[in-house]
Amino acid sequence: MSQLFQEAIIISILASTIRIMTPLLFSAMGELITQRAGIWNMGVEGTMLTGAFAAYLVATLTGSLWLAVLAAIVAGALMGLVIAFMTATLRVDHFIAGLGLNLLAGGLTLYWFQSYIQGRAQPIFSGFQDVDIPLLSDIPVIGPVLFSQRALTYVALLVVPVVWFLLYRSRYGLELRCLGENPKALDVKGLSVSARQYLAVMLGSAMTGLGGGFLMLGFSDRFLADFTAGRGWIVIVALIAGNWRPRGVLIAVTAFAFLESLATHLQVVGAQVPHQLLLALPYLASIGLLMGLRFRSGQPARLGIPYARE
Amino acid sequence: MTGSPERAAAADPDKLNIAVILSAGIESAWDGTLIEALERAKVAKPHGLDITWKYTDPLWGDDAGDAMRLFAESGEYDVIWAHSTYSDQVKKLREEFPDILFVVVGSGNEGLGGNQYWVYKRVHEPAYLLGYAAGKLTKSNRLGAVGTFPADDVNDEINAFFAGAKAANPAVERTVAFIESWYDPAKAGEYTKAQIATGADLIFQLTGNFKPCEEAKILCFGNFQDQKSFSPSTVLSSAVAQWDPDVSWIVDEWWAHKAEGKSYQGNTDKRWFAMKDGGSAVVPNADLQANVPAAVQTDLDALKARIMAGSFEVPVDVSDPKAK
Amino acid sequence: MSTALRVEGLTKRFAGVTANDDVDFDLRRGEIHCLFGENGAGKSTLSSCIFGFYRPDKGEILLRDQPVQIASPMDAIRHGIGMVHQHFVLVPEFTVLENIIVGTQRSGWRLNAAEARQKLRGICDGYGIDLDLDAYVWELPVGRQQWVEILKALYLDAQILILDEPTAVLTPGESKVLFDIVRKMCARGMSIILITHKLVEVMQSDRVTVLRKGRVVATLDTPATTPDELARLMVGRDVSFTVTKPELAPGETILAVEGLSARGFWGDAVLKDVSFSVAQHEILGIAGVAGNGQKELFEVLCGVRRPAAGSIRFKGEEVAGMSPRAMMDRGVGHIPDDRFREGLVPEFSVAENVVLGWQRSPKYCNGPLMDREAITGLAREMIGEYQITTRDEHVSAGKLSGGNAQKIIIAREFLHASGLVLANQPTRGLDVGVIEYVQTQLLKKRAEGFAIVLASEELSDLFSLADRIAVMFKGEIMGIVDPRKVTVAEVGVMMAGRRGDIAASKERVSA
Amino acid sequence: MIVFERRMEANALWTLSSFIMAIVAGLAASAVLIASTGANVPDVFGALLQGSVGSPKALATTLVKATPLILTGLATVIAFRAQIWSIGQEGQVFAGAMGGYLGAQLLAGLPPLLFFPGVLALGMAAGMGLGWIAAVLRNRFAVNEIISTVMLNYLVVYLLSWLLQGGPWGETGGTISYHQSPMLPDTAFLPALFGSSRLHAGVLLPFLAAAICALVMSRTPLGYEIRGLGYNPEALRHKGVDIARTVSVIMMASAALAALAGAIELFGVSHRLRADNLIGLGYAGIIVGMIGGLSR
Ligand SMILES: Nc1ncnc2c1ncn2[C@@H]1O[C@H](COP(=O)(O)OP(=O)(O)OP(=O)(O)O)[C@@H](O)[C@H]1O
Ligand SMILES: Nc1ncnc2c1ncn2[C@@H]1O[C@H](COP(=O)(O)OP(=O)(O)OP(=O)(O)O)[C@@H](O)[C@H]1O
Ligand SMILES: [Mg+2]
Ligand SMILES: [Mg+2]
Repeated sequence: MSQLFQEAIIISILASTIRIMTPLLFSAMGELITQRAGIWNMGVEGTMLTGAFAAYLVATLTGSLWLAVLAAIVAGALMGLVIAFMTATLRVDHFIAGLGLNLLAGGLTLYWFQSYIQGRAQPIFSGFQDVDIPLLSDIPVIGPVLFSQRALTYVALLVVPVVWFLLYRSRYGLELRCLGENPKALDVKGLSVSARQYLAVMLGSAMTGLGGGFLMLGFSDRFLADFTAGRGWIVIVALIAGNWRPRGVLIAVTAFAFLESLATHLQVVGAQVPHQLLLALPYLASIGLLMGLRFRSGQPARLGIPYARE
Repeated sequence: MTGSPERAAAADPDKLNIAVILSAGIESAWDGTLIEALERAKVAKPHGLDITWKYTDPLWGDDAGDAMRLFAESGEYDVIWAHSTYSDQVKKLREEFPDILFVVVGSGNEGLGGNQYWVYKRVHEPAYLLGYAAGKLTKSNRLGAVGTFPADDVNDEINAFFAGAKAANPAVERTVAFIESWYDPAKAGEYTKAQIATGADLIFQLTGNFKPCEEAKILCFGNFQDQKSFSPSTVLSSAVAQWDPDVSWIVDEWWAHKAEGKSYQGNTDKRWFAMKDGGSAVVPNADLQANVPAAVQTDLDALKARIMAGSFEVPVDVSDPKAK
Repeated sequence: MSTALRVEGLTKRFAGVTANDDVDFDLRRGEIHCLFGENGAGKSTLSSCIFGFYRPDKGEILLRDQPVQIASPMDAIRHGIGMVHQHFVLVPEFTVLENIIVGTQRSGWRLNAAEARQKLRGICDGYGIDLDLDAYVWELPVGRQQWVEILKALYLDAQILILDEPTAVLTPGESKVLFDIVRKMCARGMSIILITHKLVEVMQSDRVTVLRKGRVVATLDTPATTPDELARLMVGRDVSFTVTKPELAPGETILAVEGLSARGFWGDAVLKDVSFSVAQHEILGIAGVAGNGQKELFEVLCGVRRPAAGSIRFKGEEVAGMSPRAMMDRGVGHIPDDRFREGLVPEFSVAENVVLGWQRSPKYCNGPLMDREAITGLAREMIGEYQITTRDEHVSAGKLSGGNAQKIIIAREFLHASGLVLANQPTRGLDVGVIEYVQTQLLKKRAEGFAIVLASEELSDLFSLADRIAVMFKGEIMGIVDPRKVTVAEVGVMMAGRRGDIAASKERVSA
Repeated sequence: MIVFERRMEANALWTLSSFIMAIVAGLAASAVLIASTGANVPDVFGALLQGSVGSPKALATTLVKATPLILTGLATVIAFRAQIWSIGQEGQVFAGAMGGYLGAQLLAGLPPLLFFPGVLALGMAAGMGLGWIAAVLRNRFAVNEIISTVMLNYLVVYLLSWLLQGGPWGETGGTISYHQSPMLPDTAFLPALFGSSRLHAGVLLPFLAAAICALVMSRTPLGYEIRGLGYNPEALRHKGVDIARTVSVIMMASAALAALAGAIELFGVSHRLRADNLIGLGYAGIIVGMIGGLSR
């Protein structure tokens, strides 16, 4: 156990935290945009999975990782289009739309995957490598943790301020937040609510899909059924725990990733407890943390409520 | 309704049709290696048989039982090879279809006997050899192993790997992790990286993610199938499962029943084929041979020869592997 | 004067209801034109059609005698029509400025508030509107939120402004300011359509159009008509504006409140050392500008909010801190001010709402099941007794007009209460016919021996109904006065924070 | 496609038609799926129909498979009607099977008429325990129920994994695999119906449960409060309903239904405790429940 406090291990714990959190961060920021626009999209898992599959497909077919990134983004946006059509146009209950999408995505990706490999050996690809940022990566501790990561990791960290700026400092962000708080306020100014919801959900889902794609391209070399393994749910949890604020969501995702990284290292250094307990640790600790927190809810007032002129 | 006795009385059969119930999917090592063995059997034509098969998507529990029933009722299949823990489902079917030979595979099954045969796979002997090599090659004296879920036929490998390492180098320390998920390469990667961070410089990778080893530029070992192609620069060697003796055993049993009229006598206890019988093998990566000093290779060859000759028996230890 | 807008033969139907039936209407440039009519007469619908929020089924809209297509609010805004909706369309989480500029910026992707701020400064200064543009809307009292709505319309350069019941949530003082501003607008050439149920306000307009059941009954020059005539046109019968209150000697004390305080969400004191008492046959009026602790007082009295200190004695028993259930069981009836949020479940049927809170009472249950026959029977009885206009008892309460919804609450509370009724703004937003009815009912209960606490922003209501009036300011009681001995102006002064005659209350508490 | 507008009044025809539309939508989606890989759509659907209701045996299979989904669907309806967004059905199914398994050990040897009600009740109790935790987290600590139930789902899955491996319930001896408990004794198999090999008595319970739920929701004061809570909790609070208590009751009742699904799977189908036949029943139930129940 005392091993845990050696420098190499501390660096490893922190670096692992960053690796675990960054794909989640893309997806969480995407879902933040979606939900701030009033659409309670429960289909994060399915969107991430589809993004991951699209990335795998394109990476193995073309060998180009950046094309694969694009594929994940496009796949995510298409999933967003489905969600937007169901929620903004058909006004299906948001939960049904999202959960249905999860089922659909689980089935579709597996089906396509099997049709793609057709019994032959599964093609694999060689994913993103770490990019050392000159000078910065040489700083002790911080260097290897923060400045020796995948290229997309840096992008993910930049996405937080960008989303913050988009939401709070841009013209479009004000309208987007208005969708979540009171879409009628836009409607009475003669602006189309559903067009803006389509845009927001597609943009958000594109980022969510990118999260899945990054998970694939950054940390794997192949697709497997149920590849995202429940991360979509963690994203939704982080959004609620982060109180629908970019910074809050960042903190929630970081805290979760840190706990997960800690649990990983505890198992590896040989803590004498059942490994299931260590695996459960991030979830237990998250509940414990949330029990102690209280704040004015930042949930958008009209989140999850299909909009229609009365 | 099917498998009527008249069929058996006819001339020697020339066709064997097998229904395969998969548990993880063709792309997994566990299922993929079986299909490869069947391909080889098809070419070898034991008893002059024309061997054909059809496999399912991954199925579990009741769904697998339903599929088996459909296969059995169709009357087109002579052998139903259920490639994992399916004896609960076979139990409900085997008396109704006494002519069909049912196969269940691996841990968690019940030895029912009769027309259920229980194929078991142990790859601990190759794992021991890999461990022995690792013990010799390690500089940090620390080795890692990352698995999905612990199980009887997983633990035996991990324990044998470390037993081999210990035999080669008593100073070796071990670190073990289970990720409790079948499908999570990213998570597997984090565990591997964590092991590397604690000083492990050779990894026995049972979860198939070699990326961390590539990044850390260390060597690792593949499991269950030749995994060199996944990472030519890091997979030094793989412990490989070979189902060929199992397939020919089952084909022989079926032949004995079908052509010679013997009754099925399925095993009630695990039966596995040792390395010397072709049940498993070590497949080294020739491109990385330079990493293995000649002296070590000589030792390994000698050890392997003793195992193959039966003069050295690798102990089967299925206890929970823990870091030490 | 030229015509700013004309509506010809406008008909608008909702599933089964003709909300506007062949309506003709014209608005002159620079006038204040009132729409007057019962709840559900079609005033809001007509406004929404003009604003392009609803598409009329038939009819034509002409601007400056040119026919125009108004297919969406966008078109309306382009033609210089602005509307302040009956229910505010604001984002509480936004600042005033954000609420006004959202969706109006046409270029650039960065939010550019400086220009907007300058333009709004100009508007505010011009009309004498005093509003902090950076305050969050949720921080503002309802009265001030109204200004935000008006600024939204002015910011978009409205020439025709529709105000749908803007004064329902304003105090008399605020209403007066609003009228001053509206007159200034007219003077600058704007035209105003004003919807209100308050006759005093109608009388300040230039012309008035009376609607009944979707049809135009009459359009009159306001100076040439009288409130009585308008009321008669609207309801179709004579309405008496002054209810007669018989003199009754107070009986024994029902409710005695002593030193009561309560805290708000942020720990601030919302009630400070409140003391009063009410006896049988007595109506205690609570006067005060909205947001001065009336709501909190009622919440504490009915058990929804915990008091921080003080005593509440109901029929001699200490009940401070008891649950709403306990208060209801003891016979306290409560008519909350937000009827659709606190008083009713809008999706429930009229019948279900009549037993809301009493669903477990053996009277309405048959073993473990609710007794449907008993409940529908009761509901039919109530519909008859309280003249609730509804197709039947299965209609959901949310589909009823505000007045009829209010009647359900009154029926339910009067039925189950024994001894005390707490009524907070029971006539807000109702048409004069319904107001008359509610007042009559309160007086009937008073005669039966109930004690009643009645809060209203309409001082005239309190003066005609209450036996004593307690004036609240910032959570405190400024004084308790006898309406026969003070003037409306004196009470108005107390509402602004000057202490008055507390002697009357002291007397009662000790009694 | 299905458009769910809020319905003020119950409408049997609408409910029925929404069911049909849901099925049609599901089939349409599958058709796209199948067509996307070039298979023959009509053939596949013919086989599907044949396989689901084409014979008594197939019908029995369909019933057995529908059983847990109906129960988790009901669990969803109850909670979601009250606007409680519990997605803990998945973990509660596991808890039900675990509670039932514990019960089978505690109550071994009792006559069937006591044994089966006893073990099913224990399974439901285990689920209720989970529901209660989520309710306390919501009422006392203001933890959003989506968070708590997602987290509890993970915890329960890991707990089962430990119980079966390292913990006390793992199978020991020659067939050791860690992913399952030993087989239950024959006496703990739910009795078969009509001499069928797989149609077990448990398939009757969802229908009973659905009838009880329908009665509770439409006719009892509790059902009235559940619906009211979904529409307007503030009015209920003003009118004397203890919201926290009602939330607890709803979450526990919902959890009990989901847990019953797990217990029935254990005693009726798998006859031993293992995770893979339970996975997904909860999430699928949410969709079943939403499609079936929210089209008021
Ligand atoms: N969205 C709608 N759907 C169906 N019917 C409606 C709708 N809006 C209004 N109605 C119907 O139209 C009629 C007129 O309603 P409207 O809102 O115009 O009344 P109003 O005069 O503004 O009443 P109030 O004084 O209560 O505001 C009502 O009787 C109502 O039945
Ligand atoms: N969705 C709807 N369906 C049917 N009628 C409606 C609907 N929405 C509103 N109405 C009707 O429109 C009328 C006015 O609605 P509105 O919301 O303007 O009234 P309110 O403000 O609640 O009532 P009041 O002004 O009397 O306090 C009511 O008579 C109501 O019955
Ligand atoms: Mg109106
Ligand atoms: Mg109104």
